[in-house]
Amino acid sequence: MSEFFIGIALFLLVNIVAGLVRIIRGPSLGDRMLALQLFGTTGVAILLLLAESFSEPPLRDVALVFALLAVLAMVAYVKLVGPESDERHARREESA
Amino acid sequence: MTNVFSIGLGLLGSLFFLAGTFGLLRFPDTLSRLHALTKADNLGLGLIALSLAIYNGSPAVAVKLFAIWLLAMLAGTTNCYLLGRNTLQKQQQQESAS
Amino acid sequence: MPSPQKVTDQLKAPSSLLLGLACAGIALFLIAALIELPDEALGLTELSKQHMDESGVEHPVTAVLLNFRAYDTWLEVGVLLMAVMGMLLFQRRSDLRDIERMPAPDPVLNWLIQLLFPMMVLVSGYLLWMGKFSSGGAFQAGVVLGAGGVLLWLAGHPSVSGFSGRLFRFLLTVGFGSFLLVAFYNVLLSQAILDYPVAYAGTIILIIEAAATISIAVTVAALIIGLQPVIRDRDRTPLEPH
Amino acid sequence: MSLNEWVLDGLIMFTLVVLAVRVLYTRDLFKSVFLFIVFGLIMALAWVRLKAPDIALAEAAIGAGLTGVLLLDAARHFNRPRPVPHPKD
Repeated sequence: MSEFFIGIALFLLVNIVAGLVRIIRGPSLGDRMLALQLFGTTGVAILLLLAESFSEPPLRDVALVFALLAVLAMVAYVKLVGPESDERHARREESA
Repeated sequence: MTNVFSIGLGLLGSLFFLAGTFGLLRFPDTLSRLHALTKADNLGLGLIALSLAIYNGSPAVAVKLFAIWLLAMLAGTTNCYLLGRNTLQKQQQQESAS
Repeated sequence: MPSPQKVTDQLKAPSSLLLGLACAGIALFLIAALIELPDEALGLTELSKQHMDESGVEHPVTAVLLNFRAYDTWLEVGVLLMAVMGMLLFQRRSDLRDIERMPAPDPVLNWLIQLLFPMMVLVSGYLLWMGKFSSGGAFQAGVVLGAGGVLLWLAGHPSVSGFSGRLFRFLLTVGFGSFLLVAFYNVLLSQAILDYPVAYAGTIILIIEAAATISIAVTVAALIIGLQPVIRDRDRTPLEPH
Repeated sequence: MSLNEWVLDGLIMFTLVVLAVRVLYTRDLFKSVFLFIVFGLIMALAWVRLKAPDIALAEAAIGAGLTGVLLLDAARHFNRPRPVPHPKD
């Protein structure tokens, strides 16, 4: 049974590797961000599967931390890189 | 019997991940790709977590898996909202510029 | 000040050959060291396993990091403190109060941080507590808490830049300081610098770890938030009471 | 070790090397940053396979959360044209 879980984990890792094409091709930063979001969830699933098949409960904590911090990169992207940040930048230039 | 359940759920979950990757690679623009990913996020991870919880059998582990799934869903939904709005804003910017 | 272009031009000259040679030398040295390694590892694994019951914790990694080799961790906390001091010095400020504020959060982000930030604090505490039994500990807990702070700032919550300077500096130094206090106490009793009495080791480690967690969190968050431009005094809006 | 584990380890190693090379040789800074974040994710899996959950935990916290924010911010600063001095100054 643990072989089955490792097999699924392997399959999910193959999914990540295939999805890398989207990170490399883009075209926009939003697409790359999107791929990252999928990888994050897939990584959580892989960690949970490995935790069960190698019976290493600490890996669930690693998955928990991954799931907890998944928003951070996206919020940073939206706030620091996107149109919102351009507006902020323009305002700062004006007021200076 | 529990093994059959967890194998079935695990396979189904990985199918959703496959669908998500397919959508990510094949769909034409950002917003439709966004639409494909929410499935992998919510259902793929949920089914795999359920499969593992059934196989493991311990209630404490099940609660933890459920919490991780909830967190991932929370992150997934807000990420989708943020990215969708961001993409729309960008499109509007480009339209008003041209 | 030379422009970046000039610096790279200068590097292209013979100095890059020297650099390459130096790197090759170091690589050779490392390979030689690897080959020279004794076949039978004389590592300290056995030694630390033998003394596990004196450490006050049940996880070998935590025992090594915070008891057997505590001075190592102490100095690491010190390095983080130096990093943040360097950044503050470079930007000529002593706290984060005049940092640029993000626009106020929209409803969805507001909802998100209201749910997620308490969870981050909870998970941070959980990781800290788990360090005693399994993986986890001050560093991981601190980074999760620091990430929470960064999230609050990114979402435009006013609390992060609302810290008073004195509180900010206290939180930055409390981790290093707690190690220092234990060391000072031990020196007074003329014991080894970071030797904990076996009976209280677990408690002392937990207290030091909690202090280190807070310091690491504030340091990590300050290192990221502090990179933002300073609002000039004239267009600085007064802080709302919060 | 079973065949599955061998393939898993091999794929992790292969992906890590490919990602590392691409991070270094990509011209677009943002693309590099994204590849580096994925590198962090795979690296966490590698630590897991090396039986070092402590380091995997640290890698997850730093790689998934903080380096991403820091590098995105840095890449944005490099990509934005330098502010021209305002006539008033």
